[in-house]
Amino acid sequence: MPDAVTDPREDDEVRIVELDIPSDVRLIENVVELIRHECEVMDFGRRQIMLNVPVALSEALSNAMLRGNRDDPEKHVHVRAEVDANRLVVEVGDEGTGFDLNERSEDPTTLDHLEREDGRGLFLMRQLMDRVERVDVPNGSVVRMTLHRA
Amino acid sequence: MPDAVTDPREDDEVRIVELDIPSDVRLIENVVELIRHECEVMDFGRRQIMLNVPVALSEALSNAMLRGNRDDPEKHVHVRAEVDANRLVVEVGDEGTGFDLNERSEDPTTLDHLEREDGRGLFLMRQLMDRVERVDVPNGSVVRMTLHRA
Amino acid sequence: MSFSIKKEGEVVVVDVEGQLIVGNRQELKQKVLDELERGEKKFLIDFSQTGYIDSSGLGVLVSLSKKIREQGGELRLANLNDDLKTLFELTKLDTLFQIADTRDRALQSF
Amino acid sequence: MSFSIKKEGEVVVVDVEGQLIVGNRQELKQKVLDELERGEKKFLIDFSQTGYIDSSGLGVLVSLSKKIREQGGELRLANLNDDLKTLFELTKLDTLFQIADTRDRALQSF
Ligand SMILES: Nc1ncnc2c1ncn2[C@@H]1O[C@H](COP(=O)(O)OP(=O)(O)O)[C@@H](O)[C@H]1O
Ligand SMILES: Nc1ncnc2c1ncn2[C@@H]1O[C@H](COP(=O)(O)OP(=O)(O)O)[C@@H](O)[C@H]1O
Repeated sequence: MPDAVTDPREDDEVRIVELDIPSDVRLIENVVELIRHECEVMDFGRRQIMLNVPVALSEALSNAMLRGNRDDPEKHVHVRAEVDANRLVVEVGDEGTGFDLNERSEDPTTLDHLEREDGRGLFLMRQLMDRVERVDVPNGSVVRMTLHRA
Repeated sequence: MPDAVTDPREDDEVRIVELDIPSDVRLIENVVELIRHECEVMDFGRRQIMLNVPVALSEALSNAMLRGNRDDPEKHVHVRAEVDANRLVVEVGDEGTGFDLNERSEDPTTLDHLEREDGRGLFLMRQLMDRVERVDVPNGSVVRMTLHRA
Repeated sequence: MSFSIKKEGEVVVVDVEGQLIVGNRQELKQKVLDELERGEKKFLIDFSQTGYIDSSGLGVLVSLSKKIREQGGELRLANLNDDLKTLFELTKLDTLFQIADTRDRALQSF
Repeated sequence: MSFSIKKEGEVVVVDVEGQLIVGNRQELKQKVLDELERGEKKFLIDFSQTGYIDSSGLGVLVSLSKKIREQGGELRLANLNDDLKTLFELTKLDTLFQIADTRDRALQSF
Protein backbone atom coordinates (compact mmCIF):
# COMPACT_ATOMS: atom_id res chain seq x y z
CA MET A 1 0.00 0.00 0.00
CA PRO A 2 1.50 3.38 -0.97
CA ASP A 3 1.85 6.14 1.56
CA ALA A 4 -1.06 8.52 1.90
CA VAL A 5 0.17 11.77 0.42
CA THR A 6 -0.94 14.91 2.24
CA ASP A 7 -3.73 16.70 0.41
CA PRO A 8 -2.47 18.95 -2.33
CA ARG A 9 -5.08 21.42 -1.15
CA GLU A 10 -6.14 24.17 -3.52
CA ASP A 11 -7.95 27.36 -2.73
CA ASP A 12 -11.03 26.46 -4.66
CA GLU A 13 -11.27 23.03 -3.11
CA VAL A 14 -14.68 22.07 -1.80
CA ARG A 15 -15.04 19.00 0.38
CA ILE A 16 -18.42 17.36 0.66
CA VAL A 17 -19.43 14.71 3.16
CA GLU A 18 -22.83 13.13 2.96
CA LEU A 19 -24.38 10.60 5.34
CA ASP A 20 -27.64 8.83 5.76
CA ILE A 21 -28.06 7.05 9.09
CA PRO A 22 -30.74 5.60 11.36
CA SER A 23 -31.97 7.68 14.28
CA ASP A 24 -29.61 6.49 16.98
CA VAL A 25 -27.99 9.07 19.20
CA ARG A 26 -24.98 6.84 19.75
CA LEU A 27 -23.99 7.53 16.13
CA ILE A 28 -23.75 11.28 16.70
CA GLU A 29 -20.19 11.38 18.01
CA ASN A 30 -18.74 9.70 14.92
CA VAL A 31 -20.73 11.86 12.54
CA VAL A 32 -19.41 14.91 14.34
CA GLU A 33 -15.85 13.61 14.04
CA LEU A 34 -16.18 13.12 10.29
CA ILE A 35 -17.35 16.68 9.69
CA ARG A 36 -15.04 18.20 12.24
CA HIS A 37 -12.17 16.57 10.38
CA GLU A 38 -13.23 18.31 7.16
CA CYS A 39 -13.11 21.65 8.98
CA GLU A 40 -9.66 20.81 10.29
CA VAL A 41 -8.44 20.04 6.78
CA MET A 42 -9.76 23.43 5.71
CA ASP A 43 -7.89 25.17 8.53
CA PHE A 44 -10.86 26.35 10.52
CA GLY A 45 -9.96 27.99 13.82
CA ARG A 46 -9.17 25.90 16.86
CA ARG A 47 -12.17 27.14 18.80
CA GLN A 48 -14.48 26.46 15.87
CA ILE A 49 -13.20 22.90 15.71
CA MET A 50 -13.33 22.33 19.45
CA LEU A 51 -16.55 24.16 20.30
CA ASN A 52 -18.72 25.71 17.58
CA VAL A 53 -18.83 22.88 15.06
CA PRO A 54 -19.16 19.87 17.38
CA VAL A 55 -21.69 21.40 19.75
CA ALA A 56 -23.96 22.97 17.11
CA LEU A 57 -23.83 19.82 15.03
CA SER A 58 -24.62 17.56 18.00
CA GLU A 59 -27.65 19.71 18.73
CA ALA A 60 -28.93 19.59 15.17
CA LEU A 61 -28.40 15.82 15.00
CA SER A 62 -30.07 15.03 18.29
CA ASN A 63 -33.04 17.28 17.49
CA ALA A 64 -33.41 15.57 14.11
CA MET A 65 -33.29 12.12 15.74
CA LEU A 66 -35.28 12.77 18.91
CA ARG A 67 -37.63 15.61 17.89
CA GLY A 68 -38.05 15.21 14.15
CA ASN A 69 -37.88 11.40 13.98
CA ARG A 70 -39.13 10.78 17.54
CA ASP A 71 -36.26 8.38 18.18
CA ASP A 72 -37.59 5.88 15.65
CA PRO A 73 -34.55 4.01 14.26
CA GLU A 74 -36.48 3.22 11.10
CA LYS A 75 -36.54 6.92 10.33
CA HIS A 76 -33.32 8.27 8.91
CA VAL A 77 -31.30 11.42 9.29
CA HIS A 78 -29.56 12.82 6.26
CA VAL A 79 -26.48 14.99 6.72
CA ARG A 80 -24.67 16.96 4.06
CA ALA A 81 -21.66 19.09 4.87
CA GLU A 82 -19.94 21.29 2.34
CA VAL A 83 -16.68 22.84 3.48
CA ASP A 84 -14.39 25.17 1.61
CA ALA A 85 -11.77 27.74 2.51
CA ASN A 86 -14.51 30.23 3.41
CA ARG A 87 -17.20 28.37 5.22
CA LEU A 88 -19.00 25.28 6.41
CA VAL A 89 -22.58 24.75 5.29
CA VAL A 90 -24.15 21.74 6.94
CA GLU A 91 -27.67 20.48 6.41
CA VAL A 92 -29.34 18.03 8.76
CA GLY A 93 -32.56 16.53 7.48
CA ASP A 94 -35.10 14.37 9.28
CA GLU A 95 -38.40 12.70 8.39
CA GLY A 96 -40.48 14.79 10.76
CA THR A 97 -43.20 17.29 10.02
CA GLY A 98 -40.99 20.27 10.68
CA PHE A 99 -41.35 23.16 13.10
CA ASP A 100 -41.33 26.93 13.08
CA LEU A 101 -37.81 28.05 13.86
CA ASN A 102 -38.90 31.64 14.48
CA GLU A 103 -41.36 30.56 17.14
CA ARG A 104 -38.62 28.73 18.97
CA SER A 105 -36.61 31.62 20.24
CA GLU A 106 -37.01 31.37 23.99
CA ASP A 107 -33.98 32.58 25.89
CA PRO A 108 -32.70 29.78 28.15
CA THR A 109 -30.44 32.17 30.06
CA THR A 110 -33.23 33.89 32.00
CA LEU A 111 -33.39 33.21 35.72
CA ASP A 112 -36.55 31.12 35.59
CA HIS A 113 -35.24 28.97 32.75
CA LEU A 114 -31.77 28.44 34.17
CA GLU A 115 -32.70 25.41 36.24
CA ARG A 116 -34.51 23.67 33.40
CA GLU A 117 -32.83 20.69 31.85
CA ASP A 118 -33.89 21.19 28.26
CA GLY A 119 -34.40 23.97 25.75
CA ARG A 120 -30.79 25.00 25.10
CA GLY A 121 -30.28 23.27 21.74
CA LEU A 122 -31.52 25.83 19.22
CA PHE A 123 -30.10 28.61 21.37
CA LEU A 124 -26.62 27.07 21.18
CA MET A 125 -26.93 26.44 17.46
CA ARG A 126 -27.71 30.12 16.95
CA GLN A 127 -24.94 31.27 19.27
CA LEU A 128 -22.30 29.02 17.77
CA MET A 129 -23.14 29.27 14.06
CA ASP A 130 -23.32 32.39 11.89
CA ARG A 131 -26.65 31.37 10.46
CA VAL A 132 -29.37 28.82 11.18
CA GLU A 133 -32.25 28.27 8.75
CA ARG A 134 -34.99 25.72 8.32
CA VAL A 135 -36.50 24.49 5.08
CA ASP A 136 -39.37 22.11 4.37
CA VAL A 137 -38.59 19.35 1.92
CA PRO A 138 -40.82 16.57 0.60
CA ASN A 139 -41.31 14.06 3.44
CA GLY A 140 -39.25 15.95 5.91
CA SER A 141 -37.55 18.95 7.34
CA VAL A 142 -34.01 20.30 7.01
CA VAL A 143 -32.00 22.56 9.26
CA ARG A 144 -29.14 24.37 7.52
CA MET A 145 -26.29 25.93 9.49
CA THR A 146 -23.52 28.13 8.13
CA LEU A 147 -20.23 28.99 9.80
CA HIS A 148 -17.59 31.21 8.25
CA ARG A 149 -14.03 30.12 8.73
CA ALA A 150 -12.23 32.16 11.35
CA MET B 1 -34.67 16.88 25.48
CA PRO B 2 -36.36 13.52 26.16
CA ASP B 3 -34.32 10.48 27.05
CA ALA B 4 -33.16 8.31 24.20
CA VAL B 5 -35.24 5.20 24.43
CA THR B 6 -33.43 1.95 23.68
CA ASP B 7 -34.27 0.61 20.25
CA PRO B 8 -37.45 -1.44 20.23
CA ARG B 9 -35.61 -3.81 17.92
CA GLU B 10 -37.66 -6.15 15.81
CA ASP B 11 -36.54 -9.29 14.06
CA ASP B 12 -37.19 -7.94 10.60
CA GLU B 13 -35.35 -4.71 11.32
CA VAL B 14 -32.85 -3.63 8.70
CA ARG B 15 -30.47 -0.81 9.45
CA ILE B 16 -28.88 1.05 6.58
CA VAL B 17 -25.99 3.46 6.79
CA GLU B 18 -24.85 5.33 3.72
CA LEU B 19 -21.90 7.68 3.36
CA ASP B 20 -20.22 9.65 0.67
CA ILE B 21 -16.84 11.06 1.63
CA PRO B 22 -13.67 12.45 0.06
CA SER B 23 -10.67 10.15 -0.34
CA ASP B 24 -8.89 10.86 2.92
CA VAL B 25 -7.60 7.93 4.90
CA ARG B 26 -7.96 9.81 8.15
CA LEU B 27 -11.74 9.47 7.75
CA ILE B 28 -11.58 5.68 7.76
CA GLU B 29 -11.62 5.14 11.50
CA ASN B 30 -14.87 7.05 12.01
CA VAL B 31 -16.57 5.33 9.09
CA VAL B 32 -15.58 1.99 10.59
CA GLU B 33 -17.01 3.04 13.96
CA LEU B 34 -20.35 3.98 12.42
CA ILE B 35 -20.77 0.63 10.73
CA ARG B 36 -19.34 -1.36 13.59
CA HIS B 37 -21.95 0.24 15.82
CA GLU B 38 -24.71 -1.03 13.54
CA CYS B 39 -23.33 -4.56 13.89
CA GLU B 40 -23.24 -4.15 17.65
CA VAL B 41 -26.88 -3.08 17.68
CA MET B 42 -27.68 -6.22 15.70
CA ASP B 43 -25.85 -8.40 18.22
CA PHE B 44 -23.04 -9.58 15.99
CA GLY B 45 -20.41 -11.63 17.75
CA ARG B 46 -17.68 -9.97 19.79
CA ARG B 47 -14.93 -11.18 17.48
CA GLN B 48 -16.80 -9.99 14.41
CA ILE B 49 -17.11 -6.56 15.96
CA MET B 50 -13.51 -6.41 17.18
CA LEU B 51 -11.75 -8.05 14.24
CA ASN B 52 -13.65 -9.11 11.11
CA VAL B 53 -15.73 -6.02 10.48
CA PRO B 54 -13.23 -3.27 11.31
CA VAL B 55 -10.24 -4.85 9.58
CA ALA B 56 -12.04 -5.92 6.38
CA LEU B 57 -13.77 -2.58 6.15
CA SER B 58 -10.56 -0.61 6.67
CA GLU B 59 -8.96 -2.59 3.85
CA ALA B 60 -11.83 -1.96 1.47
CA LEU B 61 -11.88 1.74 2.32
CA SER B 62 -8.17 2.29 1.98
CA ASN B 63 -8.05 0.39 -1.31
CA ALA B 64 -10.93 2.49 -2.62
CA MET B 65 -9.19 5.71 -1.58
CA LEU B 66 -5.58 4.87 -2.42
CA ARG B 67 -5.94 2.35 -5.27
CA GLY B 68 -9.25 3.21 -6.90
CA ASN B 69 -9.18 6.98 -6.36
CA ARG B 70 -5.37 7.30 -6.24
CA ASP B 71 -5.59 9.36 -3.08
CA ASP B 72 -7.28 12.24 -4.91
CA PRO B 73 -9.50 14.00 -2.34
CA GLU B 74 -11.71 15.29 -5.13
CA LYS B 75 -12.70 11.73 -5.84
CA HIS B 76 -15.26 10.30 -3.49
CA VAL B 77 -15.85 6.98 -1.84
CA HIS B 78 -19.39 5.78 -1.40
CA VAL B 79 -20.22 3.35 1.38
CA ARG B 80 -23.48 1.57 1.93
CA ALA B 81 -23.95 -0.89 4.78
CA GLU B 82 -27.08 -2.92 5.29
CA VAL B 83 -27.29 -4.83 8.54
CA ASP B 84 -30.03 -7.11 9.77
CA ALA B 85 -30.31 -9.96 12.24
CA ASN B 86 -28.69 -12.32 9.72
CA ARG B 87 -25.91 -10.47 8.03
CA LEU B 88 -23.93 -7.40 7.10
CA VAL B 89 -23.67 -6.46 3.44
CA VAL B 90 -21.34 -3.55 2.88
CA GLU B 91 -20.50 -1.97 -0.45
CA VAL B 92 -17.54 0.33 -0.94
CA GLY B 93 -17.50 2.21 -4.21
CA ASP B 94 -14.76 4.35 -5.73
CA GLU B 95 -14.31 6.38 -8.91
CA GLY B 96 -11.52 4.20 -10.29
CA THR B 97 -11.44 2.01 -13.36
CA GLY B 98 -11.84 -1.18 -11.39
CA PHE B 99 -9.68 -4.30 -11.25
CA ASP B 100 -10.00 -8.02 -11.66
CA LEU B 101 -10.59 -9.50 -8.24
CA ASN B 102 -9.90 -13.04 -9.46
CA GLU B 103 -6.47 -12.06 -10.73
CA ARG B 104 -5.60 -10.69 -7.32
CA SER B 105 -5.33 -13.83 -5.34
CA GLU B 106 -1.67 -13.96 -4.40
CA ASP B 107 -1.05 -15.62 -1.07
CA PRO B 108 0.82 -13.21 1.21
CA THR B 109 1.61 -15.95 3.70
CA THR B 110 4.26 -17.66 1.56
CA LEU B 111 7.83 -17.37 2.77
CA ASP B 112 8.99 -15.05 0.02
CA HIS B 113 6.05 -12.71 0.52
CA LEU B 114 6.19 -12.62 4.28
CA GLU B 115 8.69 -9.77 4.48
CA ARG B 116 6.81 -7.59 2.02
CA GLU B 117 5.00 -4.60 3.42
CA ASP B 118 1.99 -4.61 1.13
CA GLY B 119 -0.38 -7.04 -0.51
CA ARG B 120 -2.34 -8.27 2.50
CA GLY B 121 -5.51 -6.22 2.01
CA LEU B 122 -7.63 -8.40 -0.27
CA PHE B 123 -6.32 -11.50 1.46
CA LEU B 124 -7.61 -10.24 4.82
CA MET B 125 -10.93 -9.15 3.33
CA ARG B 126 -11.41 -12.68 2.00
CA GLN B 127 -10.31 -14.30 5.25
CA LEU B 128 -12.47 -12.14 7.46
CA MET B 129 -15.64 -11.89 5.38
CA ASP B 130 -17.85 -14.71 4.12
CA ARG B 131 -17.93 -13.30 0.64
CA VAL B 132 -16.09 -10.63 -1.38
CA GLU B 133 -17.31 -9.59 -4.82
CA ARG B 134 -16.58 -6.80 -7.25
CA VAL B 135 -18.98 -5.10 -9.62
CA ASP B 136 -18.45 -2.45 -12.26
CA VAL B 137 -20.78 0.49 -12.05
CA PRO B 138 -21.04 3.59 -14.28
CA ASN B 139 -18.01 5.80 -13.45
CA GLY B 140 -16.57 3.48 -10.92
CA SER B 141 -16.06 0.22 -9.18
CA VAL B 142 -17.71 -1.36 -6.16
CA VAL B 143 -16.49 -4.02 -3.76
CA ARG B 144 -19.25 -5.84 -1.90
CA MET B 145 -18.55 -7.83 1.26
CA THR B 146 -20.95 -10.07 3.14
CA LEU B 147 -20.62 -11.37 6.68
CA HIS B 148 -23.17 -13.61 8.36
CA ARG B 149 -23.88 -12.85 11.98
CA ALA B 150 -22.22 -15.33 14.30
CA MET C 1 -16.13 8.22 26.27
CA SER C 2 -16.11 7.03 29.83
CA PHE C 3 -16.64 8.19 33.38
CA SER C 4 -14.35 7.15 36.17
CA ILE C 5 -15.37 7.61 39.76
CA LYS C 6 -13.19 7.63 42.83
CA LYS C 7 -13.32 8.84 46.38
CA GLU C 8 -10.93 11.52 47.62
CA GLY C 9 -11.49 11.92 51.35
CA GLU C 10 -15.18 12.65 51.69
CA VAL C 11 -15.60 13.74 48.09
CA VAL C 12 -16.84 11.63 45.18
CA VAL C 13 -14.73 12.71 42.20
CA VAL C 14 -15.96 11.96 38.69
CA ASP C 15 -13.68 12.34 35.67
CA VAL C 16 -15.47 12.87 32.37
CA GLU C 17 -13.25 11.40 29.68
CA GLY C 18 -14.25 12.36 26.14
CA GLN C 19 -17.59 13.94 25.31
CA LEU C 20 -20.58 14.48 27.57
CA ILE C 21 -23.42 14.28 25.08
CA VAL C 22 -26.83 12.84 24.38
CA GLY C 23 -25.34 9.42 23.63
CA ASN C 24 -23.76 8.91 27.06
CA ARG C 25 -25.12 11.42 29.57
CA GLN C 26 -27.50 8.84 31.11
CA GLU C 27 -24.49 6.87 32.21
CA LEU C 28 -23.05 9.84 34.09
CA LYS C 29 -26.43 10.59 35.64
CA GLN C 30 -26.89 7.03 36.84
CA LYS C 31 -23.40 6.78 38.30
CA VAL C 32 -23.80 9.95 40.33
CA LEU C 33 -27.35 9.09 41.45
CA ASP C 34 -26.11 5.67 42.64
CA GLU C 35 -23.53 7.38 44.85
CA LEU C 36 -26.12 9.84 46.11
CA GLU C 37 -28.37 6.95 47.06
CA ARG C 38 -25.50 5.35 48.96
CA GLY C 39 -25.47 8.47 51.09
CA GLU C 40 -22.63 10.41 49.51
CA LYS C 41 -23.03 14.17 49.84
CA LYS C 42 -20.01 15.85 48.26
CA PHE C 43 -19.47 15.63 44.50
CA LEU C 44 -16.80 17.01 42.21
CA ILE C 45 -16.97 16.63 38.45
CA ASP C 46 -13.59 17.13 36.79
CA PHE C 47 -13.54 18.15 33.12
CA SER C 48 -9.81 18.14 32.50
CA GLN C 49 -10.14 15.23 30.10
CA THR C 50 -13.40 16.33 28.52
CA GLY C 51 -13.89 17.20 24.85
CA TYR C 52 -17.18 18.93 24.23
CA ILE C 53 -20.52 19.02 26.05
CA ASP C 54 -23.87 19.40 24.31
CA SER C 55 -27.13 20.82 25.66
CA SER C 56 -28.30 17.47 26.94
CA GLY C 57 -24.99 17.06 28.78
CA LEU C 58 -25.52 20.49 30.33
CA GLY C 59 -29.08 19.39 31.16
CA VAL C 60 -27.80 16.40 33.09
CA LEU C 61 -25.47 18.62 35.10
CA VAL C 62 -28.38 20.93 35.96
CA SER C 63 -30.51 17.98 36.97
CA LEU C 64 -27.78 16.44 39.11
CA SER C 65 -27.08 19.72 40.83
CA LYS C 66 -30.75 19.96 41.83
CA LYS C 67 -30.95 16.37 43.05
CA ILE C 68 -27.75 16.69 45.07
CA ARG C 69 -28.97 19.92 46.66
CA GLU C 70 -32.28 18.30 47.54
CA GLN C 71 -30.38 15.67 49.52
CA GLY C 72 -28.45 18.35 51.33
CA GLY C 73 -25.34 17.71 49.28
CA GLU C 74 -22.99 19.88 47.24
CA LEU C 75 -21.70 19.74 43.67
CA ARG C 76 -18.57 21.44 42.34
CA LEU C 77 -17.15 21.53 38.84
CA ALA C 78 -13.46 21.86 38.05
CA ASN C 79 -10.97 22.20 35.21
CA LEU C 80 -13.13 23.67 32.47
CA ASN C 81 -10.94 24.58 29.52
CA ASP C 82 -11.55 27.88 27.69
CA ASP C 83 -14.00 26.38 25.23
CA LEU C 84 -16.05 24.77 27.95
CA LYS C 85 -15.94 27.98 29.98
CA THR C 86 -17.37 29.80 26.98
CA LEU C 87 -20.14 27.22 26.76
CA PHE C 88 -21.06 27.77 30.42
CA GLU C 89 -20.92 31.54 29.93
CA LEU C 90 -23.11 31.50 26.80
CA THR C 91 -25.78 29.57 28.67
CA LYS C 92 -25.18 31.54 31.91
CA LEU C 93 -24.75 28.21 33.65
CA ASP C 94 -21.54 29.63 35.11
CA THR C 95 -23.89 31.47 37.50
CA LEU C 96 -25.64 28.27 38.58
CA PHE C 97 -22.60 26.10 39.30
CA GLN C 98 -19.69 26.49 41.62
CA ILE C 99 -16.74 26.21 39.30
CA ALA C 100 -13.14 25.92 40.47
CA ASP C 101 -10.03 26.32 38.35
CA THR C 102 -8.28 23.25 39.67
CA ARG C 103 -9.23 20.01 41.29
CA ASP C 104 -7.35 20.88 44.47
CA ARG C 105 -9.10 24.17 44.83
CA ALA C 106 -12.44 22.46 44.29
CA LEU C 107 -11.61 19.84 46.91
CA GLN C 108 -10.58 22.49 49.43
CA SER C 109 -13.77 24.47 48.83
CA PHE C 110 -16.08 21.88 50.39
CA MET D 1 -5.10 7.04 18.50
CA SER D 2 -1.70 7.81 19.86
CA PHE D 3 1.70 6.33 20.45
CA SER D 4 3.58 6.86 23.66
CA ILE D 5 7.25 6.07 23.88
CA LYS D 6 9.34 5.53 26.97
CA LYS D 7 12.60 3.94 27.91
CA GLU D 8 12.72 0.96 30.27
CA GLY D 9 16.34 0.19 30.97
CA GLU D 10 17.91 -0.27 27.56
CA VAL D 11 14.63 -0.92 25.80
CA VAL D 12 12.51 1.60 23.92
CA VAL D 13 8.90 0.70 24.74
CA VAL D 14 6.12 1.94 22.47
CA ASP D 15 2.47 1.71 23.53
CA VAL D 16 0.00 1.70 20.67
CA GLU D 17 -3.19 3.28 21.98
CA GLY D 18 -6.22 2.79 19.73
CA GLN D 19 -5.93 1.60 16.16
CA LEU D 20 -2.81 1.05 14.07
CA ILE D 21 -4.12 1.75 10.60
CA VAL D 22 -3.46 3.52 7.34
CA GLY D 23 -4.44 6.88 8.86
CA ASN D 24 -1.76 6.89 11.57
CA ARG D 25 0.86 4.23 10.88
CA GLN D 26 3.34 6.80 9.47
CA GLU D 27 3.47 8.39 12.88
CA LEU D 28 4.48 5.12 14.53
CA LYS D 29 7.06 4.48 11.83
CA GLN D 30 8.62 7.91 12.20
CA LYS D 31 8.76 7.72 16.00
CA VAL D 32 10.55 4.40 15.95
CA LEU D 33 12.91 5.41 13.14
CA ASP D 34 13.85 8.56 15.08
CA GLU D 35 14.86 6.41 18.05
CA LEU D 36 16.78 4.04 15.79
CA GLU D 37 18.66 6.99 14.34
CA ARG D 38 19.53 8.12 17.86
CA GLY D 39 21.31 4.80 18.26
CA GLU D 40 18.67 2.81 20.14
CA LYS D 41 18.83 -0.93 19.43
CA LYS D 42 16.15 -2.66 21.52
CA PHE D 43 12.50 -2.07 20.76
CA LEU D 44 9.32 -3.40 22.31
CA ILE D 45 5.90 -2.59 20.92
CA ASP D 46 3.13 -3.18 23.45
CA PHE D 47 -0.40 -3.76 22.12
CA SER D 48 -2.29 -4.01 25.39
CA GLN D 49 -4.18 -0.81 24.59
CA THR D 50 -4.60 -1.46 20.88
CA GLY D 51 -7.91 -1.87 19.07
CA TYR D 52 -7.47 -3.25 15.60
CA ILE D 53 -4.59 -3.29 13.10
CA ASP D 54 -5.07 -3.21 9.33
CA SER D 55 -2.78 -4.50 6.59
CA SER D 56 -0.91 -1.23 6.33
CA GLY D 57 -0.33 -1.30 10.08
CA LEU D 58 1.04 -4.82 9.72
CA GLY D 59 3.14 -3.53 6.81
CA VAL D 60 4.72 -0.88 9.01
CA LEU D 61 5.61 -3.50 11.62
CA VAL D 62 7.25 -5.64 8.94
CA SER D 63 9.18 -2.67 7.62
CA LEU D 64 10.32 -1.59 11.08
CA SER D 65 11.44 -5.10 11.94
CA LYS D 66 13.63 -5.13 8.83
CA LYS D 67 15.12 -1.69 9.49
CA ILE D 68 15.84 -2.50 13.12
CA ARG D 69 17.52 -5.78 12.15
CA GLU D 70 19.63 -3.99 9.53
CA GLN D 71 20.98 -1.77 12.30
CA GLY D 72 21.80 -4.78 14.41
CA GLY D 73 18.85 -4.17 16.69
CA GLU D 74 15.98 -6.30 17.94
CA LEU D 75 12.19 -5.87 17.92
CA ARG D 76 9.72 -7.66 20.21
CA LEU D 77 5.95 -7.47 20.31
CA ALA D 78 3.89 -8.00 23.46
CA ASN D 79 0.34 -8.23 24.77
CA LEU D 80 -1.56 -9.20 21.65
CA ASN D 81 -5.16 -9.96 22.57
CA ASP D 82 -6.90 -12.98 21.01
CA ASP D 83 -8.22 -11.01 18.05
CA LEU D 84 -4.82 -9.56 17.26
CA LYS D 85 -3.22 -12.97 17.68
CA THR D 86 -5.66 -14.33 15.12
CA LEU D 87 -4.70 -11.53 12.75
CA PHE D 88 -1.01 -12.41 13.07
CA GLU D 89 -1.81 -16.09 12.60
CA LEU D 90 -3.97 -15.53 9.51
CA THR D 91 -1.14 -13.60 7.89
CA LYS D 92 1.53 -15.96 9.31
CA LEU D 93 3.26 -12.90 10.69
CA ASP D 94 3.38 -14.72 14.01
CA THR D 95 6.29 -16.62 12.43
CA LEU D 96 8.17 -13.43 11.53
CA PHE D 97 7.95 -11.61 14.85
CA GLN D 98 9.06 -12.49 18.33
CA ILE D 99 5.89 -12.20 20.32
CA ALA D 100 5.72 -12.33 24.11
CA ASP D 101 2.62 -12.73 26.22
CA THR D 102 3.48 -10.01 28.66
CA ARG D 103 5.56 -6.88 28.70
CA ASP D 104 7.79 -8.25 31.45
CA ARG D 105 8.50 -11.42 29.56
CA ALA D 106 9.30 -9.39 26.45
CA LEU D 107 11.66 -7.16 28.44
CA GLN D 108 13.44 -10.14 29.94
CA SER D 109 13.86 -11.78 26.55
CA PHE D 110 16.32 -9.18 25.22
N1 LIG E 1 -35.67 18.71 13.95
C1 LIG E 1 -36.76 19.12 14.66
N2 LIG E 1 -37.99 18.64 14.35
C2 LIG E 1 -39.09 19.02 15.07
N3 LIG E 1 -39.04 19.87 16.10
C3 LIG E 1 -37.86 20.39 16.46
C4 LIG E 1 -36.65 20.04 15.76
N4 LIG E 1 -35.64 20.72 16.34
C5 LIG E 1 -36.18 21.44 17.34
N5 LIG E 1 -37.50 21.25 17.41
C6 LIG E 1 -38.46 21.87 18.37
O1 LIG E 1 -37.82 22.97 18.98
C7 LIG E 1 -37.84 22.81 20.41
C8 LIG E 1 -36.60 23.44 21.03
O2 LIG E 1 -35.46 22.68 20.69
P1 LIG E 1 -34.14 22.81 21.55
O3 LIG E 1 -33.82 24.25 21.74
O4 LIG E 1 -33.08 21.98 20.88
O5 LIG E 1 -34.50 22.24 22.97
P2 LIG E 1 -34.94 20.77 23.41
O6 LIG E 1 -34.76 19.86 22.24
O7 LIG E 1 -34.04 20.48 24.55
O8 LIG E 1 -36.37 20.92 23.80
C9 LIG E 1 -37.95 21.32 20.64
O9 LIG E 1 -38.51 21.02 21.88
C10 LIG E 1 -38.86 20.91 19.47
O10 LIG E 1 -40.21 21.16 19.79
N1 LIG F 1 -10.51 -0.45 -5.16
C1 LIG F 1 -9.51 -0.82 -5.97
N2 LIG F 1 -9.33 -0.22 -7.18
C2 LIG F 1 -8.32 -0.58 -7.99
N3 LIG F 1 -7.45 -1.55 -7.70
C3 LIG F 1 -7.56 -2.19 -6.52
C4 LIG F 1 -8.59 -1.88 -5.61
N4 LIG F 1 -8.46 -2.70 -4.54
C5 LIG F 1 -7.39 -3.48 -4.78
N5 LIG F 1 -6.84 -3.20 -5.99
C6 LIG F 1 -5.68 -3.85 -6.60
O1 LIG F 1 -5.40 -5.05 -5.92
C7 LIG F 1 -4.05 -5.04 -5.42
C8 LIG F 1 -3.96 -5.82 -4.14
O2 LIG F 1 -4.62 -5.13 -3.10
P1 LIG F 1 -4.29 -5.46 -1.59
O3 LIG F 1 -4.34 -6.91 -1.42
O4 LIG F 1 -5.21 -4.65 -0.74
O5 LIG F 1 -2.79 -5.01 -1.38
P2 LIG F 1 -2.10 -3.58 -1.48
O6 LIG F 1 -3.19 -2.55 -1.61
O7 LIG F 1 -1.33 -3.49 -0.23
O8 LIG F 1 -1.24 -3.66 -2.70
C9 LIG F 1 -3.70 -3.58 -5.30
O9 LIG F 1 -2.32 -3.36 -5.35
C10 LIG F 1 -4.43 -2.97 -6.49
O10 LIG F 1 -3.68 -3.15 -7.66
